[in-house]
Amino acid sequence: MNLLVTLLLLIGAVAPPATTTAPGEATPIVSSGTGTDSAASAPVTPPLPPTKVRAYDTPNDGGKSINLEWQPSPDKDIEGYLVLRAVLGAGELKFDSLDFLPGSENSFVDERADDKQRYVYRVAAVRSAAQGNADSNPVRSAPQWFNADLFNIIVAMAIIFFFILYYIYHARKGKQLFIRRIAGLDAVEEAVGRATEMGRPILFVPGIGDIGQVATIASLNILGEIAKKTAQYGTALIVPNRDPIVFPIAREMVKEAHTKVGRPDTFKPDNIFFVTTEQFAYAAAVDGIMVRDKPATNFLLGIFFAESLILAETGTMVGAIQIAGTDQITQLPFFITACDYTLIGEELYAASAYLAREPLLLGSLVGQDYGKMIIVIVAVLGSALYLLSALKGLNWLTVVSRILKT
Amino acid sequence: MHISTDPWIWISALLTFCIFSFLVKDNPLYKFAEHVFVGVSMGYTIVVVTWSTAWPDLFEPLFVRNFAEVSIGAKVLLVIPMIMGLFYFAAFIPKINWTMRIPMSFLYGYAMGVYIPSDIQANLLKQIRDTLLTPSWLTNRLPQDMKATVALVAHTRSFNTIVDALLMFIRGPEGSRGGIGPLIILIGAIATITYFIFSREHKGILKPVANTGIIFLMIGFGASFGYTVMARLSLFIGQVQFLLHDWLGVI
Amino acid sequence: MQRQIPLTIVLVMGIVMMVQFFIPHPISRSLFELVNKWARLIGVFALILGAGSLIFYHLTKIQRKAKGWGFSIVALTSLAFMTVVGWLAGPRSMGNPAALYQVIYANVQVPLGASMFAILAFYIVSASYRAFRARNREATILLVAAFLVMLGSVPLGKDIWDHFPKISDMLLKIPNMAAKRGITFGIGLAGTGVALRIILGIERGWLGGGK
Amino acid sequence: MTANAPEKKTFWQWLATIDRRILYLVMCLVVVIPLIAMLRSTVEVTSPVQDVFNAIESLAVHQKPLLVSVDFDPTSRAEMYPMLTAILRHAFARRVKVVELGIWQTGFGLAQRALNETATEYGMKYGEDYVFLGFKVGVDAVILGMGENIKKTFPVDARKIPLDSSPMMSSIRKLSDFGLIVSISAGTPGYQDWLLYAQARYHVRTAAGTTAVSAADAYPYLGSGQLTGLLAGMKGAAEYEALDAQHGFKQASTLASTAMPALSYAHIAIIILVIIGNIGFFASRRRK
Repeated sequence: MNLLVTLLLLIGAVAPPATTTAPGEATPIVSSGTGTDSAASAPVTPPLPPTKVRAYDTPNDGGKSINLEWQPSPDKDIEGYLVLRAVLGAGELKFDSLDFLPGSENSFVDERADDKQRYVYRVAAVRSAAQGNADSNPVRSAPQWFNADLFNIIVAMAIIFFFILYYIYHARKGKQLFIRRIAGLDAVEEAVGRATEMGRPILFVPGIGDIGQVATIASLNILGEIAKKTAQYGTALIVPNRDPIVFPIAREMVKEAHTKVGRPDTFKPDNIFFVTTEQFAYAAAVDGIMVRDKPATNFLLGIFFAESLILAETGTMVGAIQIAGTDQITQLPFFITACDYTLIGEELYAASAYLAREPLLLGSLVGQDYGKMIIVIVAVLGSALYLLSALKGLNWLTVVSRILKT
Repeated sequence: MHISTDPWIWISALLTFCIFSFLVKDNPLYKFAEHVFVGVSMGYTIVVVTWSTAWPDLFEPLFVRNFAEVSIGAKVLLVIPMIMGLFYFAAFIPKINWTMRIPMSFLYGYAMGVYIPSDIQANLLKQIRDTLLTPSWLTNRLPQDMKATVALVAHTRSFNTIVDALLMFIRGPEGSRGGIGPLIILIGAIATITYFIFSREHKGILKPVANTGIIFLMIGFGASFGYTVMARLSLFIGQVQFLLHDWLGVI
Repeated sequence: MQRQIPLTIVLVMGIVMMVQFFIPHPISRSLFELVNKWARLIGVFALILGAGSLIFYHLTKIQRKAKGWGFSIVALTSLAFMTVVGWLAGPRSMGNPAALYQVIYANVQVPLGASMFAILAFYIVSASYRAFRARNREATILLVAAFLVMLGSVPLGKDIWDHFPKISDMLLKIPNMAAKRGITFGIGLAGTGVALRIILGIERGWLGGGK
Repeated sequence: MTANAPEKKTFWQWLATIDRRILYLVMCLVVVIPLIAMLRSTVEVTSPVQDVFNAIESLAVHQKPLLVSVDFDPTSRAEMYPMLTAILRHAFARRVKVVELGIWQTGFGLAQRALNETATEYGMKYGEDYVFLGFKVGVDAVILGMGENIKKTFPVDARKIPLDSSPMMSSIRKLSDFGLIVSISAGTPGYQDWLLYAQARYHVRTAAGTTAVSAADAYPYLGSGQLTGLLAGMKGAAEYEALDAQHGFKQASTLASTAMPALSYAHIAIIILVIIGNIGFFASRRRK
């Protein structure tokens, strides 16, 4: 918005700047209508105006915006187009300059329209300080209630929701669902058992993400499952937090896990604590916990950035079993190299369902697998059709690409 | 050699050493730096949140400004999140501690609702579209690069030219994503997603496809690891330059 | 009650925010901004809770004279000093680099962060040394790809064989991209799955017991 | 950290399980020695770097001032700081007037340090030859404001001196008075904002310096001509330093040029260590 205010000021105060005017060259003065060069006495013929100047409300937006299109002026040697706007109302039209565009342009978006006003736009072809004008139809901007450009997202949402809900429904009816083994998740039991045998705590790091990120949510869900096991075995579970909103949820998760397995008395709220919001200060503190409390098992699950390797290497140094997982593709290589087990992207998201073995959750995993099949089909079939659009007569198939455009 | 006389530089330099000492083993210097770091960073966050959010957006309009400046409606709209925020402290009152789930559920619902459509937009539709083979690739890029490959093969003199021909075949000229590259990406992406199928045993046709996916994953992770090494080493070089240049002035 | 109210709030908020995405009308926009602001303001209270937890954690250590309690004093002193100095600086101090708490930030917090970050240069060495062993096919592929890209990214690699940068570029642009796409597809689908399960109240570990 | 093995390790086993502290020591030496010894590798100057250099040369010819925006913080100092000093040195050596500012608050200290360091070397006078505006929040508002009137956006500079009293600022009123903007940018906000608001709106030539990792994103702007030139990562900075040195500017800095060998050796060291580890691994396995 600031941009256009300044732009208006600029144009109101000085002549419209030619976009590529080199310093020292004269800029055309438009509004006066007379030539700047007094030596040139010959009258200047104005260039032919652009044609078919069409103004219309910008579709699929929140209002306050009008699109303008025109056919170029037949004169090829024009310096550019001046776009002006006048409010339709009582009295004479008073045009104000909006912008000066190079001659190659043939459209303009006015984002400073008032939804309450009707406007007429004028596009003037400019050459040697003379201009050929063409006016648009009257127009008014308006907000829309539905963004039709996003229709494809609704369709995609509907398909995915259908598969997930369908298999959840199936699961509810008691249909047996198969889920293959995921090594990193089978190791959770073993890792908890190891800590119990060694009499050492388990460290659970929920990452540095906030709850707007699904990996963090997934991590918290896994925390709930792990806390059930530690509550049963009476193993200490330490959860340092970086996000203040995640912190109370993590504490509730562990508390509820203790209640669920009937050991509410063993819940130690002090073991789930908040450290600091700063990424590396958090990493420094967690490193400290690792070397001083010597956990037998580290879970590094959630969103991690550069601190991924700081934590994973320190964990390796103290000889902990490490199960890591993140959806941050750039950090996965570090977990893979430094940890015993790594949950890659989707495996992390599926983990709580896998560990809880709750039919409804498993049902949604099955539904997602059908979603994957759809993706493969769309990618292969879409490619094939899109390639066919290279053939004569089939170029309407480019619609494939437009359907997926967001 | 000009050793710095700026006390702040000295503080920065000494703290840097404290942190690096952790590489040898945990020690009091590191513990000191770690605890300073935690305290200072949390204090800074508190101050920043105070002056950027809590004060200008909540406490000032709610308690300092009068009704002429902030309408009663606007104040009510501020009281609601305040009450929700205060529910967090119900955790300390056993009888009503369940109310702390109210702000949690608000934030959960908000976050997940916002997430779904943008996730589908950015992680599914856009990615699928970018993976599609395009007609311009088929009609221009591919024939051009194949011709170039054939030319390179025809003039093979050494191992280097064989590699050149191979590279031309796989990705076209340097810096581009031509050749059969887009096809490899399509196949690789499909193989990788097959690896993530959970509801079927990886047997039969799924097995070779999922294994191909693992190979792509490993190449990707290896390449990505190798690519990051330089950035991480630069960070250390930066710290050493700070010590040698700004602090000790030897370089 | 204890479960119904939170579940209803999640459901309603989830659906409202999903629908909001598709409505360009200014009313929808201002709703989004309002909810967003509420979320930020609720976050303020969560931060107070967090700060309380941090203070309590260290106070307990000091009180119990637990191992390393002296450092807890360091942490609490730094926290208190920084907060007081920052509060005294007043609301207009945010953009002023000369304010004392900004100077401390720039000369204490930032170098500490940079040093922690720089430690990665060492960890990346020990991680590569330990993990890059050609134990099996997968590990060997990982190792070779990493070597090729490392050699391709420094001038010395180019001096050894001028094809290293080209191969590195190809690996990053083609197979790496393919793997990223595959992972992203999975994340996209499963992320929506998790979000939907939360909104519908199927995944409700955070609610746990109670009626 | 494994407990001491009861039997003595063979040499091959030792190769496969070198203590991490030895690895760290090797790494440290490989990086620090080349830096102290100021080893330098020769670099070929690539054309985007040469373009930045030429643009500043032409500022000297046309007597136009240079605007430098410091858009990074100490985290990316290794890559970005040498670019900043190399460009400032070039400008001062050619007596180009420099205005510096930053849009990352955390970059303030480095921006100030670089300016003080280079200006003293060339005997530049504050207020006459260079000015440091400092830092201001709100990127687009700052840039657009400067496009209209710099003194309105920055009534006083970082030293709290009113701009009206700076002799050099009498002829610099708005962005379009600059001949070139250089944004040394490690992320967002950064050069993209300068392109969007300054280059596109006020038609001031804009060049950028970026980290090696994000250079790939910047190349398209170079191709489209929006960016006048580009320094990519430490290598870009080293190239610029080489240009400074070639033109005989005294005090040409060597931060990046000396870092390049350190970077190369460190990479090679990692590769050698991994190979040693594998030799030990396979040799000790065969013996079993």
